[in-house]
Amino acid sequence: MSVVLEIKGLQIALPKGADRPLALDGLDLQVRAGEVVCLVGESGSGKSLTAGAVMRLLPEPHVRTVGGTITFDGTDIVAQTEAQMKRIRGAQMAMIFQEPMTALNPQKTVGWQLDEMLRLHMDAPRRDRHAHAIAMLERVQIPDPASAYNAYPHQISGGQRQRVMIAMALSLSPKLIIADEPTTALDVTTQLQILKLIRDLQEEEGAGVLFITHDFGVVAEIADHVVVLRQGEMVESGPASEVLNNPQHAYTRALIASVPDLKPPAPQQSDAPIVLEGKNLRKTFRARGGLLTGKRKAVVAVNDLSFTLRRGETLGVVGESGSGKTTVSRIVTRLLEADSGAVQLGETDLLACTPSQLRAKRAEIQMVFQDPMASLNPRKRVVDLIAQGPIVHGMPREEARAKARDLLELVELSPAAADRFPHEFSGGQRQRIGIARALALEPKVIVADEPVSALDVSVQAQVLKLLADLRARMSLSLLFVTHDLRVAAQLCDRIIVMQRGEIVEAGRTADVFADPQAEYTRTLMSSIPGRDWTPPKLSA
Amino acid sequence: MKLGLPPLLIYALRRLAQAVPVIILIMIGTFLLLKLAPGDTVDALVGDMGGADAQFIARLRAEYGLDQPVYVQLWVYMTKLATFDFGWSFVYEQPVATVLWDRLGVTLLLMATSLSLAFTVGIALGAIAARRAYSATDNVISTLGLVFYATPSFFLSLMMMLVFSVKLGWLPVGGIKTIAGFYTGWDHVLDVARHLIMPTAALSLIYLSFYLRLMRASVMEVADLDYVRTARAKGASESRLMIHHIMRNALLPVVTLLGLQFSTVLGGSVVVETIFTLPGLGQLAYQSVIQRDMNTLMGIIFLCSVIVVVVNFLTDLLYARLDSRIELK
Amino acid sequence: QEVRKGGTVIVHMNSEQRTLNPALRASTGVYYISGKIVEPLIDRSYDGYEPVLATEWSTSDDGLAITVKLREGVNWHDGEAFACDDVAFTAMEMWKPLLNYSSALQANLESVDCTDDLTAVFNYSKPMPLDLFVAAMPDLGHPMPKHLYEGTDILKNEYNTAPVGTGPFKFVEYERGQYVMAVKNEDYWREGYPHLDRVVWRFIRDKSAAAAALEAGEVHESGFIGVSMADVERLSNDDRFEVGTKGYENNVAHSTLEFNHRNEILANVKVRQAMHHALDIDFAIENIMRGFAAPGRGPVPAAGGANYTDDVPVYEYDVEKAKALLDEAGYPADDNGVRFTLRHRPAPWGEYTQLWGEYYAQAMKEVGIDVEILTNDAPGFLNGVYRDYDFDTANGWHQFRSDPAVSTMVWLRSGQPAGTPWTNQFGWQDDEIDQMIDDAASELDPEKRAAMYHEIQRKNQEILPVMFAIEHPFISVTNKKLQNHHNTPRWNSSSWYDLWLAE
Amino acid sequence: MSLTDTELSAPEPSRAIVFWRRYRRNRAALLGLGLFIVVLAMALLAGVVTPGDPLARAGAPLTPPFQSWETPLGTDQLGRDIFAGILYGARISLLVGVAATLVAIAIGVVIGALAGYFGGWVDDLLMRITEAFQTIPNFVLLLTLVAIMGSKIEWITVAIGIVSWTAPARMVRAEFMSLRDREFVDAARNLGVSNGALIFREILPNALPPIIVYASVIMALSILLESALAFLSLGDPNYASWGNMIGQGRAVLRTDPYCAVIPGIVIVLTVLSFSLVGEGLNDAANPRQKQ
Ligand SMILES: Nc1ncnc2c1ncn2[C@@H]1O[C@H](COP(=O)(O)OP(=O)(O)OP(=O)(O)O)[C@@H](O)[C@H]1O
Ligand SMILES: Nc1ncnc2c1ncn2[C@@H]1O[C@H](COP(=O)(O)OP(=O)(O)OP(=O)(O)O)[C@@H](O)[C@H]1O
Ligand SMILES: [Mg+2]
Ligand SMILES: [Mg+2]
Repeated sequence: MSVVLEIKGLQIALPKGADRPLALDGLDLQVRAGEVVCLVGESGSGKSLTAGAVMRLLPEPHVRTVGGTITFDGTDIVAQTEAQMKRIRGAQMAMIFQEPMTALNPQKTVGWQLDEMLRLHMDAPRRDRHAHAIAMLERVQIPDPASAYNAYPHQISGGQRQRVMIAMALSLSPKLIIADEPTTALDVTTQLQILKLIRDLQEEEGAGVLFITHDFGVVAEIADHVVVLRQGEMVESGPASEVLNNPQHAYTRALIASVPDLKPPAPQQSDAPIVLEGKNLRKTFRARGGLLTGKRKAVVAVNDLSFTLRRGETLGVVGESGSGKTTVSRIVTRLLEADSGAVQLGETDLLACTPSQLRAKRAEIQMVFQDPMASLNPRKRVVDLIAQGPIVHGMPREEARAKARDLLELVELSPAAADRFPHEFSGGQRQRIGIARALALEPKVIVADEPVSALDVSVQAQVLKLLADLRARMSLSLLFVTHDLRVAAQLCDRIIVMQRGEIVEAGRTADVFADPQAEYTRTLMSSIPGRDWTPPKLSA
Repeated sequence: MKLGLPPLLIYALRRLAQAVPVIILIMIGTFLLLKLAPGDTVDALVGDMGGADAQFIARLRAEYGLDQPVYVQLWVYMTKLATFDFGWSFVYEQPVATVLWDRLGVTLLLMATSLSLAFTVGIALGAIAARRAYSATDNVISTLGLVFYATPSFFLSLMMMLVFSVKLGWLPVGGIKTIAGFYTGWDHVLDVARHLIMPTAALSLIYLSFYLRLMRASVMEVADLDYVRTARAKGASESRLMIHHIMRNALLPVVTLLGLQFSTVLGGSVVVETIFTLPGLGQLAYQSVIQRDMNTLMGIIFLCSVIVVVVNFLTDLLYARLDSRIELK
Repeated sequence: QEVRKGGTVIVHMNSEQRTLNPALRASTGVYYISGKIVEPLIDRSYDGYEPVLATEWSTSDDGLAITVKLREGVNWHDGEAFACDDVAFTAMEMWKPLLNYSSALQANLESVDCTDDLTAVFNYSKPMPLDLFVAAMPDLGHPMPKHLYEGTDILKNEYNTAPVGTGPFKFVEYERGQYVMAVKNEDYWREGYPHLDRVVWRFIRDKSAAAAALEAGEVHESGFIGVSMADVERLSNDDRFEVGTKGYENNVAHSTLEFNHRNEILANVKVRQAMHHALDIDFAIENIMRGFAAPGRGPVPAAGGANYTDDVPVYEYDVEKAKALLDEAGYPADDNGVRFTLRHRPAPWGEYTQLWGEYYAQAMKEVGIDVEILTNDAPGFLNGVYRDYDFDTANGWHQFRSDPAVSTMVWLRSGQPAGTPWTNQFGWQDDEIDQMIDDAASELDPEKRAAMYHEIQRKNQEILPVMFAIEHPFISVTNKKLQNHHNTPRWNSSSWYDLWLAE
Repeated sequence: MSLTDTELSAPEPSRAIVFWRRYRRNRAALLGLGLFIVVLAMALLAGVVTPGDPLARAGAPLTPPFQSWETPLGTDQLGRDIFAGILYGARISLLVGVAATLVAIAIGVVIGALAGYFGGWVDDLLMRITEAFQTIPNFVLLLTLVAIMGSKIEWITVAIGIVSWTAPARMVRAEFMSLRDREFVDAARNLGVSNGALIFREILPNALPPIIVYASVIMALSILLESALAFLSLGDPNYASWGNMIGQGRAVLRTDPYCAVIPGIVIVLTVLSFSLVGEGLNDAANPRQKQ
């Protein structure tokens, strides 16, 4: 098979003052026709810049290619003029971006944007172009292509938007398709459909695909060939099966070792006392906005939901986006007022507390949030962030600070961190700070809403491990919200599966994974990317 | 919706319902505020006349109802206003409606021309500056914008008048038309246009910089967005990007400002109208304040509120027209 | 030079006159416009009184009835004939109840009888001196057409802003905020007049803009000091213009300094005298009035004719003397050189009044008097000074209207009703002066009367209840193309029937 | 080879230094800062360079500039030294600018914070009031306020503040609306922090930076408003102010233009300096990749 894209010794320079001088230092890579090459690596490793260099869309001059060659279909990309590049872009190499919402112009119809691609590169009358566009929409399996053609991006769903992007990218049968994390923003079920679609179409067209991702599950699902990047350096490259099952480089091994296993741990029999109980919780978001703000229908976010959480236990709440997971976690901590129901925390019903009772009670139930940056007040020093809770609950200032320093050690951060500001930490470190803050009040229950989904796999693994350790050591009860079934499998004793605000299935994790009862759970399970691949047990 | 009215009408009615309390608030507030001021219309009138005897002053005050308690005056005023009766201007000896009607045209003309000039030139220059960000062109445009912005309108007006009317004799000193010129048809239009050049320039140069700066920032922001990158990845040229993908999106925040700016411009026109003797609402408002011409000032404020509400409504429609995400359905 | 017929004269006015009915509002601003459209019964000329709509006037022996013969063959602009009914109606319905200043004058008017179409008899309940009646007529004697006013709400009648008169020019239109226009009355009773086709009054509030308009030839005349004093001086050196004070003999003004005698410091005559010594009047005349003024000599200006004298005490500029007087009065300077602080209200009547106020503050500081200036707009000022008495000193200008009895004496006479602007609201009360004023007003022998006013003038200068610091006539800047201008003592208020415009 | 993430990176330079570095890159902003420092120096040194009362007669009236050492920029109609007026005027302008801005921001922050934080009817009510203030032409409102309170400099300052608070209120409200849903606010609330502390200790410090940048705009506008008032003879004549100088110089504009032109240029430069500094702060606070 012919080589579509060949990158040799690619170097990309960053502007002065960036975290490193070269964003990319010596990348070699080949994409053949009909092949999917996955470029994997953690955040900031230079994946997107590689794509930018190939398309010649780097934000020049401050980020620019300074070394190496990029040969596309026999032409030297680096040497092309801008006019020549314009002819190549879109027609011969096309790109699919991560965020289908923002990658489409909100002010133009889907059809217009599809047509723009054709108009730019095809010398065909309007009617032919229209027919071609409709045909493309059909190929990406959009229901009712004719109406989708006239729709604005906001009028179709996220998955459909990504399909439109794919249709656009494929519409001129390019030789190379670059997909930069095309499914990261999508639900698992949709993600799998899109991956399948890309695979199918690419096989039909015989195009080469450079697929960028950080998710080894996705790699396992789609890749023929894998290239691993770390901080701009290529650490490993090889056929997918090789790299996934028998990684050579220590970094790759560590990464793969961090991928959570789909096999839940052996269930522990628990008859510990119940610490938290949700009873018939209900929350409806009323219709708001109107003509100019875009009318929304009333949403039943949580409907008649009940659960129990025992001491020392982790209860997972899983489900797709919009299923009501976050709403549950916010009702339980009473950051959101429920319409009805009760949250029994020990003897008290949290939802019936007066504001002052509630404030006292809050010490017993704490939260860890999803976005480690957003959940830390950027204007406060770490020590104050952690000490804030105890101080509010009456602990003398100095004592609270001393305690905060102790807690830093507990979450494996150096005490030197105490006097810094949140922005000086990496994502994983910030999440540790968040955990330390939650622990500072010595709560009985910790509610964690997607605490690791913003983190890279390796960091994710550490944070999960830390949580598991702490839970065991302090006999904490954890209400753990996640959309990632791999994570749920690893950490949770029991899970509840939510769909449209209701529980469709609940039970011990091992049981649910082994034998899902509900149709919806089954779909979820089968959509986990790379579900057939079991990360090899490696010693890092 | 249930009534089966067209959505635009429903929307208009809802906006009206929202605007009414605001306008009532404004009217009551202004009325009470003016009552706090020392002296009343009669003082101003007597001052204008060069004095009057005591009975005359008392008679006038009774005639105008100024001897009644404030709440009675307010009640009388508001009930009249409810029937769109603006009352009588004791200073102009005319119904307020007539006084306002005479001035409205000039002000609307002045504001419309200066705002549209400021808007179009501002966004054009802003877009150019943004596309050549940090270049010499950008520096010149941005700095000039700031200099105009920093120049007090009266200073600018006086300097222009000195140069273009007195020294060069190109443009008339003030007024809205050549008095006793008796132009008709196109000559009249041309004559009015000549009179409006300097005031329009003075007003628009100041507001131009708002649009310029906002547009520049907006274009720079939009130019970094994903869909622009998408279009570029399609092989679109820079001009195509600008026209089809950047401009329209970048215009949105600028359009919002257009609505908000309207009442500020009316305030700004006080000075410009005074210097160029344009018989507009701005000057009238100033005169009404210092003459304590309650009814006229209240009328102006009312009219202004209505204009602002209408303009905001129109900008919302324009916004909805420009932004496909917003639907009136 | 031969009279050229036709042409449009454009006149600058600083502020707009909203009502144009001189029978409802006595004010020079109104006459400036209405004088060309609505004629009075009698006008003033340099030779005395001139018959206009009245041809003869006489009084009964008891002074209770004044008979006025009216001009024949005069028509209102709408074609109706002018007749006695109009005079009777206007006098009873407007002059007596509605016209400022006139209400007091006509308080005793009982009725006006028309013995025939052209003879009006004014009946008074108390004797009305004919001289006073005649002297008032140029300003307070404008008849209006009865047929347009009868049965209407007079104050809201539409013709108040679109006057119908008998004058040489017919009202055409009033564009608010812009101009008033009048055209030649072809049916004017003075044969062969007027010369002009059209008169336009253009409102330009900004004085610099007004000067620019004069220079650009966009206006021909600006009266009542319509441009800044600096521009007055500048244009007086410009060949294209005549700049002068002729035609204002009836309207001279004093730039004053007014004391609130309720303040015990100012109640001290030495303090007032010291303050006068501290003011460099010549400096002010030179720099603020640009030389178009003279030092004031008390309540009667030089234009006051026989009633005026310059044989009065004067206060030369002498800072040391001022300081000494203040020490003497018991107000020594403290460590910061400050003796006391005064709150001063300058009248907001524009440039030179404001400068005069600031100059006063500046000059007082030299002798250790701190002056805090309180700026307000017109109603705020009038209220602060004349109703609330919330001031220590104030300054402004005050017009002298040909006779002290009907003008400046109200500044000295006690017992003025509160809240009436331009009257004695200063807390000044002096029985001797009150007596002198009353005596002078009722004295019939002109010579004796003049002597009495000289005495009041001297007394005022001695004890300074009010400081008549500077006297200045008004100034007109006139384009030299205008001919026959400023040829009567109240020219700007007159009818301009003989005015013409050279090429 | 370790993947642990627990080592700390080297401490970063303080925010202020980073901020200054970013600010320094913008040449126009540096120019603005320079101008601003000059104005500040003028205000501070006014009493030293030109001691005495700036309103006192200092020489023959209407001496043109560069004629005498006593009055380097000439004198006005009453013989007051224009140079001294410019220096003391800087004081008044800065004072009016700063104080009016503080008033505007104080009102704006309270209204915006309450509306943005509580939402619902509080927001509705406060926003209606804000709209009302926005609908009335601000200069007309200013004239009315000055008509009521008179032209004392203190009142003028307060009045300017009163007509300028709506924009900061809206900004604060918008910031609060976006910040109140941020996780760190939830985190603090979850710790049991009260509403008051949430508003003023947690959210406000984060909402302030754009407001502080905007302050330069209000300051510039305040100076312009003060000068426009003075131009209409509604300034406070007890102080030398640039606006007063222009207002009075206007009368002699044709014969002695320097009386109005010198303070006019000074106003332009001062307002320009505020605007440039504001733009610089804005750019430094929201660095763009380009540049
Ligand atoms: N325009 C730019 N200016 C300066 N530095 C940049 C720019 N774009 C990227 N970088 C830096 O280059 C490095 C690589 O960035 P890149 O976007 O390629 O990462 P990535 O692998 O795609 O990460 P992610 O998974 O988060 O998308 C990062 O350290 C980033 O900070
Ligand atoms: N403040 C709100 N106003 C209106 N609707 C809301 C609000 N918050 C959430 N919803 C709606 O409630 C439903 C449940 O939302 P929730 O955030 O709990 O979902 P989730 O399961 O956490 O999803 P995700 O995985 O995307 O975080 C969604 O349909 C959402 O649109
Ligand atoms: Mg990336
Ligand atoms: Mg969620």
